[in-house]
Amino acid sequence: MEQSNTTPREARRRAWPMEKHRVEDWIGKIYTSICVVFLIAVIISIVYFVTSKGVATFAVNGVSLKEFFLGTNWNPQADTPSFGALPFITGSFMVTLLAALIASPLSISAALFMTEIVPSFGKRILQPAIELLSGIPSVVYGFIGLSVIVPFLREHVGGQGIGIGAGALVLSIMILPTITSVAADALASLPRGLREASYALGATRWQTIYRVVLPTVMPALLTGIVLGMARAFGEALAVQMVIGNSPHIPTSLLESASTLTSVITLGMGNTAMGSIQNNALWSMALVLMLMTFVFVLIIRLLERRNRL
Amino acid sequence: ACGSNTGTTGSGSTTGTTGEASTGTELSGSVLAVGSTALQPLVDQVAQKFMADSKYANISVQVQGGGSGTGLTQVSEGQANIGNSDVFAEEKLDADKAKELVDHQVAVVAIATVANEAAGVTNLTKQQLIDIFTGKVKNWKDVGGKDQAIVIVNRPSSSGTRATYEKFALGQKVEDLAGSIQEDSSGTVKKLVTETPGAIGYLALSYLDDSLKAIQYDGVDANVENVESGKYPVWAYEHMYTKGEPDAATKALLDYMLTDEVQNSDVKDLGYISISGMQVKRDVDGKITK
Amino acid sequence: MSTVKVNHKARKRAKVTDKVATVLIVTFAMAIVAILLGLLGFILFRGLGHISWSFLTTVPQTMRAGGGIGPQLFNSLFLLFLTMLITVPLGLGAGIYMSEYAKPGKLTNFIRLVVEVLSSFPSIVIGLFGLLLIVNTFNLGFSLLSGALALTIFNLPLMVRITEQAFAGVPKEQKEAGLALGLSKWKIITSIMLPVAIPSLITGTILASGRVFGEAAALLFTAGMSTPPLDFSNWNPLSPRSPINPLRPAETLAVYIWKVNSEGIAPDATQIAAGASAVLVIMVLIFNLLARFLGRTLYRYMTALRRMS
Amino acid sequence: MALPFSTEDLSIYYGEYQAVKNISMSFPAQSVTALIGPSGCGKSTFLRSLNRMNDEIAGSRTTGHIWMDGVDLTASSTDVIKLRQRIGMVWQRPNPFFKSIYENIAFGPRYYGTKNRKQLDEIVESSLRKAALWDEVKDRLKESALSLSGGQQQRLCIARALSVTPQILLLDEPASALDPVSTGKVEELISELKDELRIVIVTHNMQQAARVSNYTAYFYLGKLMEHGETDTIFTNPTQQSTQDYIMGRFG
Amino acid sequence: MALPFSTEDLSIYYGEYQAVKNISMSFPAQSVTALIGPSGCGKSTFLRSLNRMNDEIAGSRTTGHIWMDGVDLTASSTDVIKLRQRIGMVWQRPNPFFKSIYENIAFGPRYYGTKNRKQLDEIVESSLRKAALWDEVKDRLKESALSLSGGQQQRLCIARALSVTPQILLLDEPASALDPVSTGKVEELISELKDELRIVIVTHNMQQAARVSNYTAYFYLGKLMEHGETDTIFTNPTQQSTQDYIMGRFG
Ligand SMILES: Nc1ncnc2c1ncn2[C@@H]1O[C@H](COP(=O)(O)OP(=O)(O)OP(=O)(O)O)[C@@H](O)[C@H]1O
Ligand SMILES: Nc1ncnc2c1ncn2[C@@H]1O[C@H](COP(=O)(O)OP(=O)(O)OP(=O)(O)O)[C@@H](O)[C@H]1O
Ligand SMILES: [Mg+2]
Ligand SMILES: [Mg+2]
Ligand SMILES: O=P([O-])([O-])[O-]
Repeated sequence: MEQSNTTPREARRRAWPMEKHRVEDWIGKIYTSICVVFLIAVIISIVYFVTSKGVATFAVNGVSLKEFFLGTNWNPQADTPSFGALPFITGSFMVTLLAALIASPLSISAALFMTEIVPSFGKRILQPAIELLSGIPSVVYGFIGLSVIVPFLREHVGGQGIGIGAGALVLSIMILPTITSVAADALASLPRGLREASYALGATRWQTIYRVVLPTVMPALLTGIVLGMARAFGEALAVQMVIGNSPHIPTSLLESASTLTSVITLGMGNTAMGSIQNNALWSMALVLMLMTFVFVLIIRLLERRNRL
Repeated sequence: ACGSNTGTTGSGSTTGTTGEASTGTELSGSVLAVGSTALQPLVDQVAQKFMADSKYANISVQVQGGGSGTGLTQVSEGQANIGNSDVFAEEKLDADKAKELVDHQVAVVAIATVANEAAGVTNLTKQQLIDIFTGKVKNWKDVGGKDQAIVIVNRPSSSGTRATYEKFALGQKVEDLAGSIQEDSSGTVKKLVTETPGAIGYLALSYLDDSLKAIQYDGVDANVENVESGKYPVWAYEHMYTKGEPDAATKALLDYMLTDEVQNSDVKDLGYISISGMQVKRDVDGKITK
Repeated sequence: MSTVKVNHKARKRAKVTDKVATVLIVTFAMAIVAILLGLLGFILFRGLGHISWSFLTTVPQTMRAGGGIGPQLFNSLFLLFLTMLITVPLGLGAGIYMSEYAKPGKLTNFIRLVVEVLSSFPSIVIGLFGLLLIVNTFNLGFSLLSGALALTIFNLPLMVRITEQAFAGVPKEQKEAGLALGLSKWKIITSIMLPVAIPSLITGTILASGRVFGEAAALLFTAGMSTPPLDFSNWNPLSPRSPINPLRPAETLAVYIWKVNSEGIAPDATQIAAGASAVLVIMVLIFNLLARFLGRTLYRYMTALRRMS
Repeated sequence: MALPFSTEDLSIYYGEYQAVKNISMSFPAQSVTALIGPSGCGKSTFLRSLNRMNDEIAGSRTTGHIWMDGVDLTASSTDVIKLRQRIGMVWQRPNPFFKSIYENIAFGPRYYGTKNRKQLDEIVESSLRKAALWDEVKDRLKESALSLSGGQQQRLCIARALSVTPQILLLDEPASALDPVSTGKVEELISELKDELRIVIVTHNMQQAARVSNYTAYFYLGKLMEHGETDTIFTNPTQQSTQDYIMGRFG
Repeated sequence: MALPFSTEDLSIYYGEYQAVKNISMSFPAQSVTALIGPSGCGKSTFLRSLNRMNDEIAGSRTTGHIWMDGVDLTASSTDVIKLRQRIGMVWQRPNPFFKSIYENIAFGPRYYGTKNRKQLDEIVESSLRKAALWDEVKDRLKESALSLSGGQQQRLCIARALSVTPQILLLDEPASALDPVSTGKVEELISELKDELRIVIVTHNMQQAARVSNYTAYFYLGKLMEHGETDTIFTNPTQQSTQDYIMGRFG
């Protein structure tokens, strides 16, 4: 349709931009919407799938909720099997809390170091270092846990080396980067004027940090910690290698114990799909998923407080 | 043997259709074997040899781990051609599902009790083992060893190795005791028993070396001759299940597994015991026949 | 005017506290550096000795010593490539939607929630989901493609977040300038914002690659734990022996480390695990350096004074 | 080309807050209208609404009408993209694209369908000439726009706005971040351009308003307090508040 | 209390870039000195250096001297924390702590060791009174400082600066983000405070400088171009550039 310079062509030239941008915006909207729909479809199918399998233990196999959540005896292979998952739930919470307890002061210090104390060095050395830490695969962490942390604990602290303590140590290193980066972001985004105002009053650096900076970013710090905890809660391979996997609530940090993830990793491949033993593992995956939701909701609440 | 063609529709597994004519030379197709991690190295190695054989050049074999439970589920649901398992299908699956599966026993694996040096024992009786694994005895000195606390290193309760050990060494199921360690893999069990003072565990013979010695069971050494002759009872078959009769390509692989060439070299090299050398047989219920 | 009385004792105490706190913070921060150096040192010290050209290129051995990690290394890289091939367009699209199209409201909030939940999901659960849905229901078998799809689920939220942040980082004025010129939104996104966002997109993507590269739990049940004998002269993607056949199973480096650690019976299993771990960490290190370098170069290229048209 | 351009009863809200209150005013052709008033009085908001840029701000809402050539621009059926091609805009801080000088100017015309290289070259040259920037950059068209000084960048942005031949140009404090020399150049440019198109300029600098504009509108707390010929407003304002502001008593 | 306060040959660098060039000037007691000049000429930088707040900016470097009571404040031995208690500062944008109104004021005194609740209450009240804010907030001292309006927040910041009884107060465009009424209040406040302390104020508003200051210093490109009594500078500047700037020819 190569026409010479006549009115129709002029008209088309006038009309074309409109057409073109409409088409473009269409393409953009459709393409991005498809991506988002895919994202939502994935999560919905995972949720549906885990829920339907996880609920089967109770609906199909008739295990009582009370036994599952409050029972302390886990023995699915026995002739009269029992499905008390409390030891795993306790174990998961214990390693998670401990890991957060160890990692938080370290991470927040690192973030303060990067933003308040030596920003140049922090940005150039510490931040890349921490990012690198987050890139180390969990199998490698497990390997290190088993070859360094476990023997160390066994020889210098006592017990079998294996246990909640070793698991928490491994996890705490794994969640360092998460907490640090959230905390550093929060600190960096504080209005500059706040610190200046405090310094201008003659407050020392620590007074500024402790009384002005930290209280202001507290919700964001908690967000980072909860985010780290969510990661610790869901980590499987590394924990499973060092925690010992005994299905009992341990009496000491140096005694073999289990987490939800470790028992899933241990049992999933060795049980047949659809069997009660297998379904019980899916119920634990369901608990894991619900906990993920809880963590995210807590983060949401914290963020809302942060915005005020 | 390939006429029935039951089951085996599914992932990555077109059946050996051209083999229907079964001249044996024109075989093609792909075989997926999934399951036991204990059996995986053997099947893997044999499969590679199998595929390198010009006769079977058009057959491609995939071997996956995932555990005995996964293997049995996958084969029973038609997702895999072969389900590798350390245990009889009846022990994992519902009876009616297990009935559909055909058992192919390809090797025997023997399991030995192992203990850390600090234990100071070389022989344990069945009763002593029961006492240890049920937590009645907590110190090695009570079973003739040194004054050293016992640390149990178990396999997880769903493990085939553990099921075999409980059935034939202890004669009963035991619970996971508080403070006992459960490890998913033989490698980790070996590492922990070697390193942890007073630890006791059990391993397939193939994992034993100078760093870790087997303990006698009721005075019997855990070794190949004793297993073959039936003197040492802690052993089990390695199974390769098919759903119904195998298709041509799968059958070719299963037959290949049982050739002397495989049984006398790969099976032995990898620390299993050849099925052909066994002087005793055992059924699902553990009944022994000569 | 009454002046505030300066309590000199309190001031002195404040100063001492300040010093102590500073020392503590610095110590903790240095502890992290020490941990990192310790980790790296340990992994490299144990593993470097075992790394050689033949280790990197030959096939593994089950029984004998001297096995390599050639196929695993290739699988890891190829799987990463496949994953990124799927993740990047999807993540980019969803991220752009979130940052440019989504109106704040219930739906957007819900999507953010979804992204967050998905990104803190235990990867083992995603692996199992992959086994049932991708491997079995979609009939893709234990294959590179299954693995890539599982990793996509695992990586997508991260990619969405990276995209969102990269676009949020583009100065608002750029967008306004485009709007005022009468450009369509999509044109502004692709021609004005994307070039500015690309450096941080690249950096973020490469860092995410590091995570994908080291993932094992999600792959045990999807990409599988074995590799068929590969024929590196066969590049027909449909042939079962071809290294680039997306429907073949593939054991990655991380999965192999896990397997060797747990079940390895070769006499040099420990050294192989150590060597492979070192390779894995070195790869992650390379990714990091590459991300930094590319990010910086691209940033210079996009904004630098010497930029050519 | 003297199509009428005016607002009628225009109000703009941010959520509940009404930033611009029922403003009716018209912008005569071939003239510069200056909007003045203290910080936060709604000048920028009003200006941005004229080419519907305010639509992009989440939570903003407009009532009333903007008439151009007899068409109501606030109608939802208006093709805003086409509209914005006809009404150009320049901000306080120069915002060149992160591209070469040439690309900054050629981008718009190319998008509107001019693919011919020679034509593009012509547009680039004439736009830059109009913005009094040609001589300074003609040898470095391939360099990044960011390599220019602030004042040059601002003139580049004006050239970019001119490249798609708008009929109206909106300027939001275009000189307030510039040095004296650049300020002078931009003011000169405005005076020249007004022969070709209508200009609306927001400024904080009373002297600047007095120098460049023909009409001045004084905004206070979202309301249009006074509007008229610049000379009248500056010498003889009717409102006390206008006088206070002009005299620098606040703001 | 009329201790001398002056700078001598003060230069400030950001990396290689010299933002403030060899400035020597003194600040007479009981008076307000206004710093004026176009954007980017170094006013804020100079002001911030007077209480060593510029130390907090990585990469900044100072040469020359600041004399206070015969002591060189730029000496590394100076206790900057004590120094800052004596020289207060307020910025353009109000920056209250994310705390209650009461806590904002009590923060400083408490850190100087005043723990006694009654004394603190007194300081809070007197500081707020001086900042002409007491009546507006006395019933809501426990509320968040962020709930105040912009103008109130700014006066709160002034009250906070006063709470530690400084001898010198530095103000960086304290009213430029405020509405006319608040601006008036802040200017009034400045006039009242100058009887008690020395004030240095940066402003963009010439009329404001004329209204509140006794002395004016005109900065241009980092240099002190002219410094003298405000009346003289505004009516009879010696430099052309000063006159241009004051007359609004640029900036
Ligand atoms: N995006 C927004 N959301 C909510 N309120 C806004 C937004 N933008 C501006 N406002 C408010 O609307 C009012 C008018 O703002 P506007 O920017 O139009 O003022 P202005 O006259 O241009 O001021 P200035 O001279 O400082 O540029 C102000 O009170 C401002 O706080
Ligand atoms: N933190 C910094 N790092 C580098 N350069 C800076 C920094 N702060 C200011 N400058 C530069 O120093 C010069 C003086 O800045 P300063 O803020 O003192 O100017 P000003 O006179 O206060 O301007 P305004 O009236 O816009 O506030 C400017 O060129 C500015 O770009
Ligand atoms: Mg404005
Ligand atoms: Mg300033
Ligand atoms: O081979 P296992 O079933 O003991 O893992």
